[in-house]
Amino acid sequence: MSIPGSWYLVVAALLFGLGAFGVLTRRNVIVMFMSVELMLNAVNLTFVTYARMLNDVGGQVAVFFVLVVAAAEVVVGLGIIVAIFRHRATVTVDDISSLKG
Amino acid sequence: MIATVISVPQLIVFIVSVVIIAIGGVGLLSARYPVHAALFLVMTLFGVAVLFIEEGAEFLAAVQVVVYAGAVVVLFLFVIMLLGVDREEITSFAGDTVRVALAGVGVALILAELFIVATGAWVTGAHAVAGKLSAGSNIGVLARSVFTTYLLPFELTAALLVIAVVGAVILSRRMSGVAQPRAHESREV
Amino acid sequence: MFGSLVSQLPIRLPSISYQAIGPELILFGAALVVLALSATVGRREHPQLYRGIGLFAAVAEGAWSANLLRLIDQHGPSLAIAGAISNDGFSAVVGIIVAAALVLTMLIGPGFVESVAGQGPEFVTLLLLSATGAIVMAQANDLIVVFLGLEILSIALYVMVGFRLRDGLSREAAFKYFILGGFSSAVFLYGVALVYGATGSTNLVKIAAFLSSHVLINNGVLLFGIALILVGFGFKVSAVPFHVWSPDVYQGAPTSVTGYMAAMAKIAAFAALLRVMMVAFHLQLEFWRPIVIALAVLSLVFGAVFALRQREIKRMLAYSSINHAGFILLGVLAATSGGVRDSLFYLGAYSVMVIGTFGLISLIQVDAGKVEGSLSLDDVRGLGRRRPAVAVLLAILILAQAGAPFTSGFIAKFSVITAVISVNEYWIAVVAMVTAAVAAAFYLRLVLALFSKDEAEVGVGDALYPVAVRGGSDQGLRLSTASLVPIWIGIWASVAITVFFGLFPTLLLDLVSRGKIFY
Amino acid sequence: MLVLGLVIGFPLLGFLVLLAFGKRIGDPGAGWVGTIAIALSFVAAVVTWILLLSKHAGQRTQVLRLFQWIHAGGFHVNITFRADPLSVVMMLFVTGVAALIHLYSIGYMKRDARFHQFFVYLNLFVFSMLVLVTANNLPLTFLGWEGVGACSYWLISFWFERPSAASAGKKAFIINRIGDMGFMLGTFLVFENLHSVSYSQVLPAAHRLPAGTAEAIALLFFLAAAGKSAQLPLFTWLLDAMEGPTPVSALIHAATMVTAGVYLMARLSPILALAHAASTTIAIIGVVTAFVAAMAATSQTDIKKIVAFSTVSQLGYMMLGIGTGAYVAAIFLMVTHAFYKALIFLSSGSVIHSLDSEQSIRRMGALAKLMPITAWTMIIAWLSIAGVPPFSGFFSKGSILEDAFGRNELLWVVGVVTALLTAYYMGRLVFVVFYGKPRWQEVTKGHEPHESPRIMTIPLIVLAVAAAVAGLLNLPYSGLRFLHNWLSPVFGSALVSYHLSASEKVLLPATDAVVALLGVVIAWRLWRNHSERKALEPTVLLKGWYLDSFYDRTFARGGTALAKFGDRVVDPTIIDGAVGGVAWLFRWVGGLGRKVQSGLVRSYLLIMVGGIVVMLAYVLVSAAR
Repeated sequence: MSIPGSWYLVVAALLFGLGAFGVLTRRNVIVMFMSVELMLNAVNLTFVTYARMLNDVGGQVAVFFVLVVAAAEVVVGLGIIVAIFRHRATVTVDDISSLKG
Repeated sequence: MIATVISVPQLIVFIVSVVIIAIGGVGLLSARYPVHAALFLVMTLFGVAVLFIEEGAEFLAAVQVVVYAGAVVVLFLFVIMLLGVDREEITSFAGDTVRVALAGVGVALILAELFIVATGAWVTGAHAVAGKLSAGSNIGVLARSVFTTYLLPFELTAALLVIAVVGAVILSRRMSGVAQPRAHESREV
Repeated sequence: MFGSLVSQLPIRLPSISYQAIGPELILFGAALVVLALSATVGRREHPQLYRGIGLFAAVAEGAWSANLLRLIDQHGPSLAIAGAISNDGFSAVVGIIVAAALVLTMLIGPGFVESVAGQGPEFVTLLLLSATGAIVMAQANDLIVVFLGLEILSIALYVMVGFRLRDGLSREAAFKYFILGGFSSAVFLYGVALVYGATGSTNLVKIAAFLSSHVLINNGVLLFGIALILVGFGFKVSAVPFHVWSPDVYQGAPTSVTGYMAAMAKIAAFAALLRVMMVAFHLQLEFWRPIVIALAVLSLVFGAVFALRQREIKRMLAYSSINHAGFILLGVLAATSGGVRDSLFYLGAYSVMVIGTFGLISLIQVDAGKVEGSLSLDDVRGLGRRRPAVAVLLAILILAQAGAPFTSGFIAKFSVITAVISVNEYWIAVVAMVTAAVAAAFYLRLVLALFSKDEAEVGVGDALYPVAVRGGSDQGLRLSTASLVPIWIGIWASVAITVFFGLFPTLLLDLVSRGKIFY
Repeated sequence: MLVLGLVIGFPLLGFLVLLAFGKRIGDPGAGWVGTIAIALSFVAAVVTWILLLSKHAGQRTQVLRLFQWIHAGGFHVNITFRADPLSVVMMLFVTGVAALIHLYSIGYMKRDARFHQFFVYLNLFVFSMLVLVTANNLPLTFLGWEGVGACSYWLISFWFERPSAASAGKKAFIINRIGDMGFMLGTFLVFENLHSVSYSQVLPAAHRLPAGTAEAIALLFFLAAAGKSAQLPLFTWLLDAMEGPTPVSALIHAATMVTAGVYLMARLSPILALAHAASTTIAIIGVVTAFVAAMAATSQTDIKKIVAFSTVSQLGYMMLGIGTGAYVAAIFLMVTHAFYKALIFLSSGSVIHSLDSEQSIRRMGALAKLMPITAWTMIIAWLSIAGVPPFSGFFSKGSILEDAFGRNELLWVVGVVTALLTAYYMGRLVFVVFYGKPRWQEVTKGHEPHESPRIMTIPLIVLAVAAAVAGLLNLPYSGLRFLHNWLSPVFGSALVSYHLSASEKVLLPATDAVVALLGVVIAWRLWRNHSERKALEPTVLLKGWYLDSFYDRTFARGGTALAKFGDRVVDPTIIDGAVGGVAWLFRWVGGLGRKVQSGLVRSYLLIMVGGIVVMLAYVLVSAAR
């Protein structure tokens, strides 16, 4: 007997929460961005778990697409971060707050 | 009692990988240096990959390691090194009461999720639609599905990657514009 | 063993309806052509060529969608490409609206953006690619396809928002949009995963079939998933409380991109939202309607009230767009075919006027030699004397946004309110009307400023952003005549369409009422 | 019915011509263009009337359909105009009075920097007003309703250099917004229940409305009407509206726009007839408004404020008529009121004009000899509004009071007391302004006030004649009730007729006449030689029962209480009015919005997460079965 799916789901949920917490609390934009990746991984784990529970390949295919999207996002996101750093020499998120009010 | 139901090796693998994920996740949250955070991220990704294998998604586990740990995290590290930002960050837990309240909110969120998940058997009755997972080798089934049911999304990823390339070109090309402030006249990349 | 046998069988590709994905192919193809040409012809030598190709593609896409609509009216709607997309009146109509928004932006946008960011094929390419994403979202019959369309659109928009890369405000806007967008994408995706777990599919029609034939004993996961999907859409359409990004991003983005973003992100996200909610979760209406009501009411109220205090015009319009989002949500919460129609009408009317509005604001900024990020009310004071044409056109578009009679804005507001009344939610109608009245106050304030007597108090905008401007070097932009002609054509077209459909809304109403969702 | 198109078309044409070429046409020319456009419109209205007159009484409803405007599912709205006895009456007096006031304005606005612009607005106003009264469906009426509101807003703040003019415009705008909500909701309710918004379909089908719905619709439309027609408690804007040029006050805030509410209620009489509770409410609000405003008018010192309160009071009478089912009487009063009130305003304008914009009656006096035409026309207007027989007011007010008596004696008593007050305060105005000792030397700095130019006095004379003889329209003798016979097919069974005994039929008009004369005599006794009597001008009335400052306090102070976070220095603009208070509250929340938008990404994330958490809590509640 293998491990029940709900255990994986709980792990995934916790991981998602950890990721969200990281985005909310970290000040370094790169680490914030990593935390978003953590959230995406939690989603992937959820997809794979459901795929197994449903005996359906759809969930795994979804993960495949999520990976592609994440890769594209990382490229553009890091590009933006590099651009900001080049001009402001900061990657601390609280410093990036000229637009307000 | 659990041990009687679930095979012990699987349980051990599960527990170990969850521990790895947990250390990685918490480490990512509390690392003082971005480089450490990146390494913790790799650790988490590995843990998740192991779980993938345990759930029969061998191909995805491989992709996870190769693409994520291999490419994405390397990109992160590259940027960290490029920018030279690997300095200590004041983590936000100290002296920031708002963020502590925020932490409470985050925890509430997670607990809410857990509550739902714990309420049990919600997948009852759902049938496999895209194709049986158990119908063959993991890669074969996946490929079959990608090229039939998910053909259009697969093709769409092409557009996504084109945008990523164009975006990267734009975002990096402008760098030269800064070195020479009058971008209109600077000839080429 | 049997399994390995099965996997040996040749893969049979599903039949691909090129007709149905024609709009995407045209736009994506044009983007590739532009890129390829730029590699051979030279990047900056022929800006008009790229714009011409883009414009041609946009028009062709609209024509294709119109033809598609005609065919669908004759032969009926269908699902295409293994059920991944829906070839129905709804997607064709949204295709036409997208084309309209794209054509106007092709006319107005490149001139401005390239005057700051240097000429090249990139802006046109990104416009075409992002519109591809919008079309995908409109057609998507699968949550995964919705997600991919969303990301195609969003990633292109992140880059476009940061297009004035030498300006700190633009970079900051891009970053904020990106990080908050990434977060909301993850949340959206989690919702998709939960819905998949609860129903066994990501295909909208299959989800609907499953939910109509099964009663879930424990529907927590499903509802959880729906809620998180709503969060994702709420972010994209900037509904309160997921609107926080929009004032900053609207202000920081290049002004003509702001107009495009306001239009296209709303068109695409509302199209997908309508389809997902109407097709997949129509049985769960009782569950999600209160959420949408809450989003709508909050957006209506806060969009209107927060704008009152703004002196920064682009931020004010950001709040106004939040208020507009609330109005469009009224059509969504009605969840009737009438509601769909009214939302589509609103989207069409709103897109045209918002692109024109921001085009005019771009012009004013260029005139004033302002940084694109900031334009305060004081800067436009007395504009009616200096540039009467600009001021009058802007006043028309602003009044249209306020819902003045004989503009399409009036019919739009009127029809969504009718939709919400038809489901007996009178109090929401009252709230909507009250906020429209409140909103009228700040629109009026802008119009009065345009025609007031006293001249501008100098330099308020500059004084506000000393740090941000440091990175940039906007020493007064100049537009060539070659760029100005299409810009004026675009602006006039936007005003003309707004007034025309205000006088003869029946034509547009007929069109959008053909936009029926197939399920 | 193409001629109906001309009635509406001429003002539109005038508006467009003036908009395009107004500046080039210049000072007197632009005024003449505007005047001629309206005059032609009046001629077309007369032709329309004659055409209808030639038809049989049952077929006097003609519809002009231009094109389909909105078509959405079952909801369609056409651009259709309607000529029926009611709208023809409205058309005739709107265009007639408007033409005279245009003529007058040529003289009054002479040498104003934006002379042509004034006529642009004025023509647009007349066009909107005609759309309002001739529209054949609720949305189109609403368009006209909004159009007159917008023109009124622009014209009130026409002299926007004065800050008070600008804020008065704003107040009018916002209070009318409250009313508009009633209009839209009422329209939606009508559509929901009767599946149409066209008068041709709604009015004959009104009896199908459930009683409760009819009450709701009637009250919602009355909310709209109360905003537009300045009934309690929404009348404060009309007093501030006097900041506009006097011709505007005469045309918009006396003769036409403010009566739009009365017209709307009359138009919807079949619905109103079903709503008994709503009708009673309307009657009570009407009579109370009439009384309260008349009391306030007795103490004002600004000549235009007196007339403005008088207008509110008269509008109250009209609403009383509407509430008691005396629609014809209400319309009759509306028409006669348009004549004499426009006259009063224009005469006041003539006085103000010759005294270099002085508006306080304390600095007038003994003008009768210097401005005989103005004085005499004002006196005719006074006798008309007072209800002295045989002037028009005697008949029109009399028929309102008669039906009020039939409905409830108490309504009648209040109405009669108000009539006494009316005769008195107008008498006060006449005596203080035109008789007694001259007190204007300070204002005019030596030179003597003189009669206004002919272009201004001709409209006065025409209106004076009309005010004097308009009673002929509807004499209370069976064969001579022209207006009644003309209008009764429109109202049909909605029109209530009370049976009065023979003695009552004699006593009631006699009481009216006696009361009117009594008021005249009292005014003569008290004010012939006085310009100031503190005892008779209590501050509470001078301040309009403190209603405005009551709004100030409740709204503004209420807002302040909300913001009692140590902020003791109250922004002086807060005490600027009820509107100021609400606006301040909005500003405060708006400021909150600016605080929320701190620019910090993590705060934004926090807000979003907060939203998600609330949503998930809702999920937990819904999911737990």
